[in-house]
Amino acid sequence: MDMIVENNIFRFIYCNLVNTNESCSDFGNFLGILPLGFEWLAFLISGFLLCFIYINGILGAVILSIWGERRLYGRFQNRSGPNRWGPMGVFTSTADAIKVMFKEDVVPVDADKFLFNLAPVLMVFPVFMVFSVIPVGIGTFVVDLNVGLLFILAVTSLSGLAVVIASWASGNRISIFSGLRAVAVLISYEIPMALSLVGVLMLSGTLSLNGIVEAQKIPFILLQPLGFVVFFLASLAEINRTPFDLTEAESELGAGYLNDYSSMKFGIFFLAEFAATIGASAVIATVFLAGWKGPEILPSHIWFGIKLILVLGLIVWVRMSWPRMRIDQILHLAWKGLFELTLINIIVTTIMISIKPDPSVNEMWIMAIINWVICIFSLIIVSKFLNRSVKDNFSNLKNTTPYPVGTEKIKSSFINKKEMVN
Amino acid sequence: MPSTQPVTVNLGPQHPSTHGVFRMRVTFDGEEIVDVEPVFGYLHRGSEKLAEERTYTQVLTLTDRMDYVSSMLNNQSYILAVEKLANVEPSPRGVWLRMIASELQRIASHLVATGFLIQDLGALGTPLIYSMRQREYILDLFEMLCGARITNSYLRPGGVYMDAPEEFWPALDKVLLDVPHAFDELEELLSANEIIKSRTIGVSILSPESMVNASITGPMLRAGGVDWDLRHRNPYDFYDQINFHRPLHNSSDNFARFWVRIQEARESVKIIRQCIDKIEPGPVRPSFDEVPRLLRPPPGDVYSAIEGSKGELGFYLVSDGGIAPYRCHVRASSLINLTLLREMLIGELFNDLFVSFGSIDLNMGEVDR
Amino acid sequence: MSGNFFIDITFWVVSFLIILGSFYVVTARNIFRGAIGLSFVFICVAIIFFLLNAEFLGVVQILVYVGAVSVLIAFAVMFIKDVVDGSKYSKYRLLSAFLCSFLFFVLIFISQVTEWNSMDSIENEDALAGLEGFYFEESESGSILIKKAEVLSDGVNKGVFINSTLSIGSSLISNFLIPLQVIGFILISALIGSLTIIRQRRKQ
Amino acid sequence: MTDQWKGIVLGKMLNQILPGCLVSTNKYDVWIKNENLLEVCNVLREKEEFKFDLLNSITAVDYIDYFEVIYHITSLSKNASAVIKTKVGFGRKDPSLSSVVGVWRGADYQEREIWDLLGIKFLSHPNLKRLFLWEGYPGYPLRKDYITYDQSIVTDNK
Repeated sequence: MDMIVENNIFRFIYCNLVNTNESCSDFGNFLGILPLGFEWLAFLISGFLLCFIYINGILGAVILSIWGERRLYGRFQNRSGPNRWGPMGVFTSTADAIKVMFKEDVVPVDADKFLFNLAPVLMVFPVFMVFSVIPVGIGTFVVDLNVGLLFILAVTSLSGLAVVIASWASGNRISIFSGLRAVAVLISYEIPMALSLVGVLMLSGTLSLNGIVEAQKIPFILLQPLGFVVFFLASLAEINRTPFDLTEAESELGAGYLNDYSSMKFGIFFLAEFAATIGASAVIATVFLAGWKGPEILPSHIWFGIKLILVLGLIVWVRMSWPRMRIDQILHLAWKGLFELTLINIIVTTIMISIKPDPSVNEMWIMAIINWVICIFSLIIVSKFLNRSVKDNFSNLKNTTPYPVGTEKIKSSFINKKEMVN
Repeated sequence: MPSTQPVTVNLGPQHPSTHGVFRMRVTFDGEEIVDVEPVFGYLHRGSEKLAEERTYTQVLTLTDRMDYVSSMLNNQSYILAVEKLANVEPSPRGVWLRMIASELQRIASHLVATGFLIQDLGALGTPLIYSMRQREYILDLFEMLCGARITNSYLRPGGVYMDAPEEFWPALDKVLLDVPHAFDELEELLSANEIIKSRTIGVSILSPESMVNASITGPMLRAGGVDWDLRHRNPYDFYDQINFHRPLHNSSDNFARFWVRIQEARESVKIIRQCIDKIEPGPVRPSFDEVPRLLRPPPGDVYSAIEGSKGELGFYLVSDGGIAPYRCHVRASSLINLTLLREMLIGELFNDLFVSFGSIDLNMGEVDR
Repeated sequence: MSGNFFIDITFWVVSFLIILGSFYVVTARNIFRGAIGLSFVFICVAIIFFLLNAEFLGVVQILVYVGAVSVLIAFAVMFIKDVVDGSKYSKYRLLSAFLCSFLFFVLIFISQVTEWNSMDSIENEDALAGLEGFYFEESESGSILIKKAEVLSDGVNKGVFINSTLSIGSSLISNFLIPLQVIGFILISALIGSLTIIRQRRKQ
Repeated sequence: MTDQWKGIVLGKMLNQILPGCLVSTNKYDVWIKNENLLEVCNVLREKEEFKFDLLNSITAVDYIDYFEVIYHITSLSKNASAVIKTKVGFGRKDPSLSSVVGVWRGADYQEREIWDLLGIKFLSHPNLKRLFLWEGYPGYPLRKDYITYDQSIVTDNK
């Protein structure tokens, strides 16, 4: 197994810029813009160009995903969704973005101005960092960190800090509620999120996302169903989507930490939220759905795109159909449900790996079936355990004596006959 | 041990889920509610004062705007009071028609209540839009009846404004076929969804005794197991000729309140079917010779109440023999059902605040009038 | 050579930022801003780790210190009454100044006295224990490369880093197994202790 | 069908239990002395033969000479209703009445509403603030001598 995958885009730009370089010998340098001795400049320029391409790609994807999500909402709700601006309303979110930019930027009097302005930047910055390690096709990534998966976990935890800063800097009590909730949820869900990936790490033996994709002879969703379920739910919590959207909680907190933000600062938060959704689905697609791997009838990028859209669609579906959970239920789910599930997953995966350290594809299918059976059983047991308190409560209440209505009669001589007044 | 300090937050009047312009001053200890103080009056239009300067028929339009999601029921309550005050004998066809209209309105109102429950729980509008779609069909029927969808003013002393058109009856049949399916859908959403169940069951429990003592009526009371429905206990119009169940639930929590509403709407469908069977051709209102356009009821006072969609909806009218009521008081069930709001909410979490609040199913137009 | 140059510049800039940030943390009146400054310092330290080719440590620094510790500090600060003004005077000013300067000198002393595992001391057997199958090589830029024997044997992947994660992991479960277990026990007991405190408060 | 108590019968029974509380009776209504109101309400709620546990509504009417407060009450177990009335504020001087919140919790907002719009003070009400209008609103709109904004403009122009 190769420990490194070549970064094709970077090499393409770099080798076009430099005149001669040993590392480009197999590539062929057909432009050679920069003279000899300027490899470092080529290095810088190609790095910046790569980031530029990536960031713009993400922005475009966000615009598209907002449109797609709204179209999907429309479908789910028996209406047409945005359909006015552009073919099928494609440019609606572009128009929205422009509108948001021209809105008045209001900073509340009580706000801590510096932190108030810092928070949106802090929110959007880690989201873009996540994309840097995700391979969206063969050799298409910004950097192949050998701690890529941990890097994603680390960077996403930064967004919690941004929410706390935003909620505090607004100087608004309702916002602070949202900040408190965000801390509780993020700290709780980081643990099952990290632990759910342990099984994947054991199977792939690397933290690099390229390595993980390479290691998936069959997609890890088959081998790690429990890991997938837990990671999916935990990433829903991390990106503040229903049923875990406590931080925004439109019907309770208004919009939580977004309450006082307006204009492009709100826009940046909005962007960060949707980019985080795409990021989460990209990570799920990479880690559990074999990323860019697929039959060779389609290019790898398209395979990745299909998987990404599938996961995004699933997230939208969940968002459209489920109500929000209560804060105690969310924390119970994290500590009493998902945490146990990850432990089960780790134990099962450890046993399997110690029995078969290097399984063939056929053996993997057998492992997959066993894993699915264990997954379904443990899910049922944990959900029963989580439900118990609610059902007991319900059955106790059934046995109350009814309030007496119409049981006695008064003497008929006391009664007025039914007649009109006067 | 460090002590905690409660924090007071002002929720409303501009808040997405206060069902209008309602304001609460809520004190939290962490996420737990320790005190609630409602503040009213943001939609106060002085309907009762305005009624004193309008004729008896004109007051009808004011009642439309009180509880704007069940204006037919408001009309019915007011018209019954006027009929009782002015000794008007209603014509049977008009009475059947207004019973059909008011039961349709009850279904529409319960649809709104159930849809908004799931909205308050945090679902992103899908269940709300499903229930609102069904409500639109009912509003279409109202449009056929009187030309208006929300503020109907359909009823008149002694009957209704005009007879239903030919195409109303097949359309009504179609709606009556659809509505049970819509409620099946909603009930499945409500009782098959683990999140909704776990969030509504056992939340905001009120004892039947305290509810009766606090004059709470309607679906809220019946969710506590008190079999008190004015249509059954004190039949007005022709409800004594109709068989229907009063769905009851014992647990008196948020789930029970909405379960009762859904079952009640199913019963309303049955009532409408019976009304269709029993309705006969004839005049829909007495002629203007019998009941003049400008009513001058004899001096006296009257209180008449109906079972509205939110509870007992009563009108107290005082006449001094003139063309306008001397005093018109509305017994607003939405306002009085709020009496125990504080008891309902204390000890619950912030997440359940608006769910419990929505389970009262109040309408600010009626609360503030 | 060029890579080294950039790394040097980044190192100095980030070190300067760390010192500035630390001063801000200490001097800031507004406690919340101080807490945010602290997380900034943590991020800069993580960058230093990255520069030293210790990606794992850098990532863990962000994950634990920025993602959890500083968020929790900010969380706690939100409950304090006078966040904006801070407490004007502390009784223990002198004591804390003394302690801090004492700690500062201790750190300098330790850094001078310690025999760092530099290029020269890498032959030290202790440092290599638990890293069988790996060996160290001096890279062009002067940093240590921990290399896996098999990978190096095929010529294509020359000059590639093998991550420090592997070496940390293997030394944690071989050489430092007992300290790891002890830390685990301490953390669990701390967790249980905090839970019992909460339980007692609930009962009251 | 909810039975309507005869005013005369109810008045007689009340007068037996609390002598002197009665002012007059009617076919439907019973007029109570306003100082005896709280005792009468307690009797109506607690006594076995009445058991009026539901307070439908409280209303007040401004009859220029005096204010009349009307209590519509229902007994759920007997399915019977009655009307209790009382006259306060003769000569429009500081009308006040004892609050029945202690008897029927449902009187809470309705008494506040009457205080807000008609200015009848309910003594020993736990939280007698204006309900719809703000504190310090001039006058009580539902009184007959209240001059509305429109009327005030007309009179000013004269």
